Amino acid sequence: MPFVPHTADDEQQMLATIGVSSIEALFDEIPKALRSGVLKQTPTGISEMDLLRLMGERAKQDQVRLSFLGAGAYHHHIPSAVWDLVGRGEFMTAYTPYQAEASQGTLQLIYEFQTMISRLTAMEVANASVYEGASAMAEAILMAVRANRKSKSHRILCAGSVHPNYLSACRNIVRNQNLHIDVVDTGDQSGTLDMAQMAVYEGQDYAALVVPYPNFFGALEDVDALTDWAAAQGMLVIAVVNPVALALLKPPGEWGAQGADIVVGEGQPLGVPLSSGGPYLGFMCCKQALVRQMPGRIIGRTNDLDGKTGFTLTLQAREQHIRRAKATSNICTNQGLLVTAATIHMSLLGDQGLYAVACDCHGGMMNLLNKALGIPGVSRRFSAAVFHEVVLRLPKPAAAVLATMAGDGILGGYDLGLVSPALADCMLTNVTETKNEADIDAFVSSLRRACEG
Amino acid sequence: MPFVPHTADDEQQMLATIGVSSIEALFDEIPKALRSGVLKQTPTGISEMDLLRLMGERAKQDQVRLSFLGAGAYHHHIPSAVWDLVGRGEFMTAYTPYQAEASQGTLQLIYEFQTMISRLTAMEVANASVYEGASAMAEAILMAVRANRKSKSHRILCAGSVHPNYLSACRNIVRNQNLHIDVVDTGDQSGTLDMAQMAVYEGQDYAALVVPYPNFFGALEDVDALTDWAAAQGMLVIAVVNPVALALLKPPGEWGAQGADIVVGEGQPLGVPLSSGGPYLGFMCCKQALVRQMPGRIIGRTNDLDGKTGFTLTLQAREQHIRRAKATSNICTNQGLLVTAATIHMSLLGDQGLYAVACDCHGGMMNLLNKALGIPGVSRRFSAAVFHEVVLRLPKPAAAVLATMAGDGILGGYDLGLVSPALADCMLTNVTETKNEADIDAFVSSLRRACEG
Amino acid sequence: MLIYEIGASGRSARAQYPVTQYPAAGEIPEALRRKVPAGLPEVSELQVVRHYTNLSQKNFAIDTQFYPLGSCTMKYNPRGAHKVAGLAGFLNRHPLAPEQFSQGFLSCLFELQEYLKDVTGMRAVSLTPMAGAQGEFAGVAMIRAYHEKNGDTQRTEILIPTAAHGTNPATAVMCGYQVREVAVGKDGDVDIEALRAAVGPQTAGLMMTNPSTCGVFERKIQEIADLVHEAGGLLYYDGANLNAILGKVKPGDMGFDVLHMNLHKTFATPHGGGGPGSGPVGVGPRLEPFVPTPIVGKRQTADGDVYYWRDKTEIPDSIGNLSAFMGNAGILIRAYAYARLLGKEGMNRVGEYATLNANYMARRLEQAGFKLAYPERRATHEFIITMSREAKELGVNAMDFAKRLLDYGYHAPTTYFPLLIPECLLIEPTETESKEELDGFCDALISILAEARETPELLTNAPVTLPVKRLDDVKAARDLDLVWKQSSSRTI
Amino acid sequence: MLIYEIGASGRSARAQYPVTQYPAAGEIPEALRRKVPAGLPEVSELQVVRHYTNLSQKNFAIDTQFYPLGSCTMKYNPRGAHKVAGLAGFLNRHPLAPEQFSQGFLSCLFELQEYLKDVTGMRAVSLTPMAGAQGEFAGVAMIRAYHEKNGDTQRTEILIPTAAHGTNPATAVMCGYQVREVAVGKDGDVDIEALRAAVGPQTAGLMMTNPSTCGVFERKIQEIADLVHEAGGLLYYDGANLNAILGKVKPGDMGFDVLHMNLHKTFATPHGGGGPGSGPVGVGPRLEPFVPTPIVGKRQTADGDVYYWRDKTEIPDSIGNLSAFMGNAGILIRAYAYARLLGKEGMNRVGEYATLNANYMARRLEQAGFKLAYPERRATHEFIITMSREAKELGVNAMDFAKRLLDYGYHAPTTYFPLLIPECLLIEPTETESKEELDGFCDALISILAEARETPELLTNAPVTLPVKRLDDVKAARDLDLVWKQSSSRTI
Ligand SMILES: Cc1ncc(COP(=O)(O)O)c(C=O)c1O
Ligand SMILES: Cc1ncc(COP(=O)(O)O)c(C=O)c1O
Repeated sequence: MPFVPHTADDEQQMLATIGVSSIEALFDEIPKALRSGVLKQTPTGISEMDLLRLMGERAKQDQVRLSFLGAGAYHHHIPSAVWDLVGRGEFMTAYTPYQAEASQGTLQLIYEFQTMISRLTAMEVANASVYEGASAMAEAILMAVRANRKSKSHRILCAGSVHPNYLSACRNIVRNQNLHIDVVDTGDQSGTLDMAQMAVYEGQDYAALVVPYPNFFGALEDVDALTDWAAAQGMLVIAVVNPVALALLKPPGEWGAQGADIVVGEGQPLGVPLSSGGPYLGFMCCKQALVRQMPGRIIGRTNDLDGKTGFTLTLQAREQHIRRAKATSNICTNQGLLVTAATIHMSLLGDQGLYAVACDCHGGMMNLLNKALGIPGVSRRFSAAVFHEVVLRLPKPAAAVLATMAGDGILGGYDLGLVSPALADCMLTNVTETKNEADIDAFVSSLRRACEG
Repeated sequence: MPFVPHTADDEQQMLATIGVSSIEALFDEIPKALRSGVLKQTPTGISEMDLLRLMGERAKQDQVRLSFLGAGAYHHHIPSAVWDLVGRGEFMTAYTPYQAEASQGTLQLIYEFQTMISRLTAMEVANASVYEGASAMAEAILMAVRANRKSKSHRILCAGSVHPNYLSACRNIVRNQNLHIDVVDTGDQSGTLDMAQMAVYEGQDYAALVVPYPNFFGALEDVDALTDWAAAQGMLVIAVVNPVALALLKPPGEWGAQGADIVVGEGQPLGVPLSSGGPYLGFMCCKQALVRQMPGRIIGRTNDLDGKTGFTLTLQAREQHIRRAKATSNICTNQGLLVTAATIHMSLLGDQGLYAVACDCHGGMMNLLNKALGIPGVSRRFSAAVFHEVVLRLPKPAAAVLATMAGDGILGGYDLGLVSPALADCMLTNVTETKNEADIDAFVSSLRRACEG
Repeated sequence: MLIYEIGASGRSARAQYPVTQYPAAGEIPEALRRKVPAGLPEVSELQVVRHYTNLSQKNFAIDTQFYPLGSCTMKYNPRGAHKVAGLAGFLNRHPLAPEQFSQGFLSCLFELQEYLKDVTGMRAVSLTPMAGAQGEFAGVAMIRAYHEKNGDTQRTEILIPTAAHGTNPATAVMCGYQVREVAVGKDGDVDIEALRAAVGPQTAGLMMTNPSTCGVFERKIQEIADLVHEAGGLLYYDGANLNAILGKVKPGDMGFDVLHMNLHKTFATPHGGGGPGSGPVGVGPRLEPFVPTPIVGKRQTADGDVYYWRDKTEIPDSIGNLSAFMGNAGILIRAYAYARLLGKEGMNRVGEYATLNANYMARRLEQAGFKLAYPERRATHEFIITMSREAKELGVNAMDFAKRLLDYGYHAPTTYFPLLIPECLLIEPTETESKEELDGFCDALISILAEARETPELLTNAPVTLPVKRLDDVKAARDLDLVWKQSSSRTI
Repeated sequence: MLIYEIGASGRSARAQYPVTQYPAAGEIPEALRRKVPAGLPEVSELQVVRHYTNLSQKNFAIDTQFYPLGSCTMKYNPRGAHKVAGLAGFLNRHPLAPEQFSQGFLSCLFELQEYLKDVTGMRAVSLTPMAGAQGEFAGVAMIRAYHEKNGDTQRTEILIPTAAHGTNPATAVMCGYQVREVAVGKDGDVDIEALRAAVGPQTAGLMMTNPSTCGVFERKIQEIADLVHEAGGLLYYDGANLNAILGKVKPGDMGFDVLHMNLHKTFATPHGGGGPGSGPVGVGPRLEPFVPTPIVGKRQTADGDVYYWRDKTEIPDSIGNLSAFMGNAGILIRAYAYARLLGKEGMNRVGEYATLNANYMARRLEQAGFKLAYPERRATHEFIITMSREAKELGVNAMDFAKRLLDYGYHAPTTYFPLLIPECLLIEPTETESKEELDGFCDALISILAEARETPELLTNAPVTLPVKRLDDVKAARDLDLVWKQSSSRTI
């Protein structure tokens, strides 16, 4: 019996102690009419050996030679030590650290994570993660509405250059609480927000402005101006950032005069494999003054009875298990193990490492861009500076180009036609430090053939 | 500096403490003439990311679709838990458990291993491993010569059906101590020793008889008769066994009237991947009376100062670090981590599991054999019963057949022409529980084409 | 010591990052560049490995200890399932990879959807929610979408029994509902009269779980379902506790319209020190049009079955996506692997042996003088004991018992939940623990009860064998210390 | 508790073995079948995982503690090297796989041979020996084969300095030689006069290591080499301690004819609780014809380089194979990976920082009142302190210091080796430890020295913080208990 350790003897003794004659008898409170028979769609069990074989074959089907797909999920080198450590039973099979004394490993690690991610974003405090980037943005919006005491508005202003999946997820999540998200169009030339355009929104009552960085098109918004503008309007600023980019880019805490108020993002680039989209981790930082409005677990450092340093869950009165209907969010299980990975990953890379990675991403992207621009009909769609992702305009529909490249085993990027018909001849292409010169050349020659053919 | 944690500050402070101005100065006792310049054949260092990529490409070159190669190394299912646990830093990066109090994990585990392997072989005691199967046999021979106090002979009698690599390794190892190994021919019909033939060796002075089980041809010797015969001749019996087979086969401790005296073998089938031939583990068991002649580490159970149970290295006076020139062997580093794997593997399989595996190996081999015998020109070379490996006689040279099968991505077996020209039309083919009906059919159809083509 | 405290300025794990091949500047405008390094730890690779290996040893975990944590289902997480999720083809698959490079992954998900339908008796399953609470959100959002679609806008309330998990009311509020609590009777069942009084035209739905967090099976479930349905409300099933009934009863058969499952509980994916989870939702016919996207469909083609993503274009009334991609794929792979390892026979056994274990412990503890919260009831996969007598008479409370258990090498049960039972311990052994382990735990509790009578300070001072003693939670909340403050001084 | 003691008859980890598809009997004759089950543990998968996870935590290891174990080179074992050795293509490669399925593996080995030649200054390298001791065996066997080939059969002795590792004399005997010990002088160098007296026509060779296990560099190495060579003997270099001189001196340049290296030390492959190791041998021109097989060769072909095994057919005078296959392949892959990660610059740094660390600690300890065995000498990668004064005056010996260090969370240095220094601790920090770690260790030793003066029972009772206190070795050897005796009663 896989994973059931009971011997026939055990079972008999246990039934005797309970005073019933069969396990079946233990279900006698369930109305007979409800009892179900055996499962019908579920196959018979297999051994681990057969499972490994089966899954090995399936996994092999999905292998790709070379991928330049980014669009919110990025392939980075992950030091081998990261998952060797994350996979230790003591991290992987522990529960939420409610029993603090028996969970100091996880608790200290999260405290370290909170420190690292706060520093990376230049914010004062951080939580212990939410699900992933898009829902983190939704939580930030809900939080901003609670937190902005000046404006009691239920409206949010959001850059149209945010990831479209983030925008729809946020709408789906906040809609039920009667929150509305208005979108500022992206400049068709620049690929970023136009400060001039923002004037339209002046004097309107918004709880917050959402600024992606880099934005969905890989481009860098004018974050200082936007932050100062929003502050002048009494809006909070929510930054949605790529944490790897922050090694190279000005962190949200330093935007404009006062910095962003809430910073969220997808932590996947920090040591988490692509893995079809999850599990990833959403991170969330804010100014100290807003901490009680932040959802999710938070770890604090404190002392034990002997005065020794220790770590524990704190500010639990924000959470659903204490505050129930009045909680800041319903989130309970979060992304603890991915936080473990991100923390170890950041430790291994350190300042120098993450900076080198960010430089290589950016440099590699520029290299690819320059080479791609040599192909007749290929141009750069937007003018704004980008980090490690760029929109290429193609001489054909992107869908056709990508299909041809896929024939070479290369995923060339993301078909922007899926986002907007106006961008049907554009693809969003990403380069990280994992791509060397040969890879970039392979991309370029495959793209050339696809554009010509 | 990969793996060197020194900052410039650290280095300066340390040099100041030592009272030298540079690291170079620390080498001032080395004669100048001997100092070497930079390395010439060694390339510049690379990052882990580049290493993973490089090695990923190399490893991919060596992937095979389906292999029926055995001949001393066998592909079995290894539960995922085995190497997840073995890879824990506390096992993998510990040193030899000389400091017993700080090594109870490893020490208890080896005690458990000694228990398991003794039970599997039905012997009284076991050591903590030697390098691998062939050198284990050499150690057994040296041990037998020391241990056989009746015969002071330096001669050993060995079944010719032993693995040829084992025989040559043993000769290479024992030759320098003036030991000689005489070989009894394998019966050309049976593929095993012929009791009638043994009469030739009666009355000759041999320290021990070596009996492989199953033998190199996969076949089962008449171990009871051989053991009794050897005992009558005053020879010790050294069994060289496959531990997985012992779940199904009579264990050496029960051979004949008195059982084998020394049992060795290759532990690889117990949870160790093929890995190009190593690291594996040689195991070694013997009768209690011979324990002081056994080489290698041995763990004993004892008490601590408080009377609590604990484990420690014992009988160290046999070993080189104490006895130096008078030690039972020069072995020092052994195969500790593989012992860890084998112990966990045996725990997970248990009696029922190892028995099921052995049955499936044997049954799968019989299945393959029956199907292969349907191919014109293919026959069974030897008549003796086999365990999970069989010698097929082919209508062509085995080398040619195997080359054709390799074209299908199938390693069909081992070319016995490499061992003896008389067997050039024979191959040794192995089946384990990892091969299902479809695999066996793929083998048979590839073999059929190869034989016909 | 924090990882920061073992670092030194300029130290790094040099093998882990590229020798930058490109000039740093690139095209990033000066004004947008970072000026001061972030201040990540500066440590060697060995220091990292050693630090986190040692930290990990300060945790209790399923792999090291028995963990009878009620409402959490801490059972064995098969290493084989972990291994298959780590296969390169799965690990490196991009969430937006085209169909042709996704058939392996999608086929697993499609089959998992089928199994979950089978197990729950529901019509459709969406795997996308990332934990139980997000599953709840999806479920209640579907209830809302259903009523809105029907123009039924006066339904503003969700009914929730008092025993419910905190995520239930929190979710209802996130979906824009008011929460009305419904009392639970002395026998652990919902108070039908109270429900009758609460239900009405304003009722959007009822969220409940069965077995409830009281560790008993709600016997009047059909009556409850009829009551709510007759009033035009829908029934939400909190399936975090599916372990109790796997193979025994299907929520769909009990009349539930929608449920979520915690795969990180019932389907044995590891809890990871707080996550990740996976909270698929299953729906009956009423809510099928509203399932969150994406879900996996199967298309027959000339070349055989092709699996593909179904999104809003196919399911126009869907409540839509709740995350950037498709959810916690890696956890779903683990759950799929677990389902294959167990198969239908194995799943039937889960409920059986989880229930056997719980009833055995309940009886042993009762015989030893512990007070069961519902002594007249069968335990399900978990049960409650209450320490209110000990709290009153001996001055030791449930938390003291819990902390003292840590000293005995057992993780504590869930304490003070459900809220309606004073001084309670909610104990859930799961089916993967052996009788020896259960007996060891019962023996420990029995011995602690003796200590409580003779030397109560052993309890009130506990734990004493762990890396820290009891922590000052008040100080933690008052003198908030959430990040390490020492600053870095280098420049880029 | 032993794994056996948590088992129960009939229990098993059912997911781990096949449902037998075949009838058990097959063609195995009745007389050759096993009658009674072996008596392996009967446990669940969770029990196994929990048992061995907990057991592992009872170990000290590089990943958890500083391990300044002299003559053992316990340095960081890069996880990346471990990972590449675990790639499926390497892990599943059969040792007898044909060349066409072996180019990836063989190319790594070929390059590793080249690097090791470069590092040692030798002419050829064979990777096959499976640990240092087997490397020694191969080396001395080659010396013997060389003399035999020359008909030089009167050479019956191997000279070995008294400081040598125990494997050296044991190896000489396994190769049929008598051992003659050579004294080591007060300064740690070999006593040249003693050597002169010992060397002669009966001398087959001299085995030594430089730096020696006294932690000093043998300054008169050229003189020694000349002396032995002039007498017709060969020089064997025990390269277990290569860490001290990587990138600084090559044994080939010092005049050695043959050496072995411990890749599990210098090349950072993990020690695994006692093994596996890998002990490649390098040879100069005299011994090249005798190298143990197989070694990897490279053949130029029209399609590029092809790597292949060179065996006795190509190297007829080889001492032959020493194992069934080719040695500890997986360890060689790790060593290759390590070499690639470090590269030539990194290798140069190994000797430098290993030496810096040792000299720093030696000086700190000396300043704190510890007695160095060779205070006038530079330390190499390791150094010796002697506690003979403390043993005499305070009644605490080197072992007491060692055990007390365990309580401080540091692994003990090597004790009582080399044998010629009384009450010694041989301390080897390696280059991968940080100054903080070294300082912590020195502080601990200094504080223990204070304890030794004030409360010596803290030392003599140590350790007190580990799973067991000092163990009764005498009882272990007297009441031999090597296997668990309780028997199984089931039948197959
Ligand atoms: C009964 C019940 N409902 C809901 C949840 C919430 O699930 P999650 O933590 O995955 O969000 C839990 C988890 O603790 C639970 O026990
Ligand atoms: C100096 C010296 N020589 C030889 C050896 C033997 O090496 P191995 O243990 O790998 O057989 C050692 C290992 O401890 C050593 O330190």
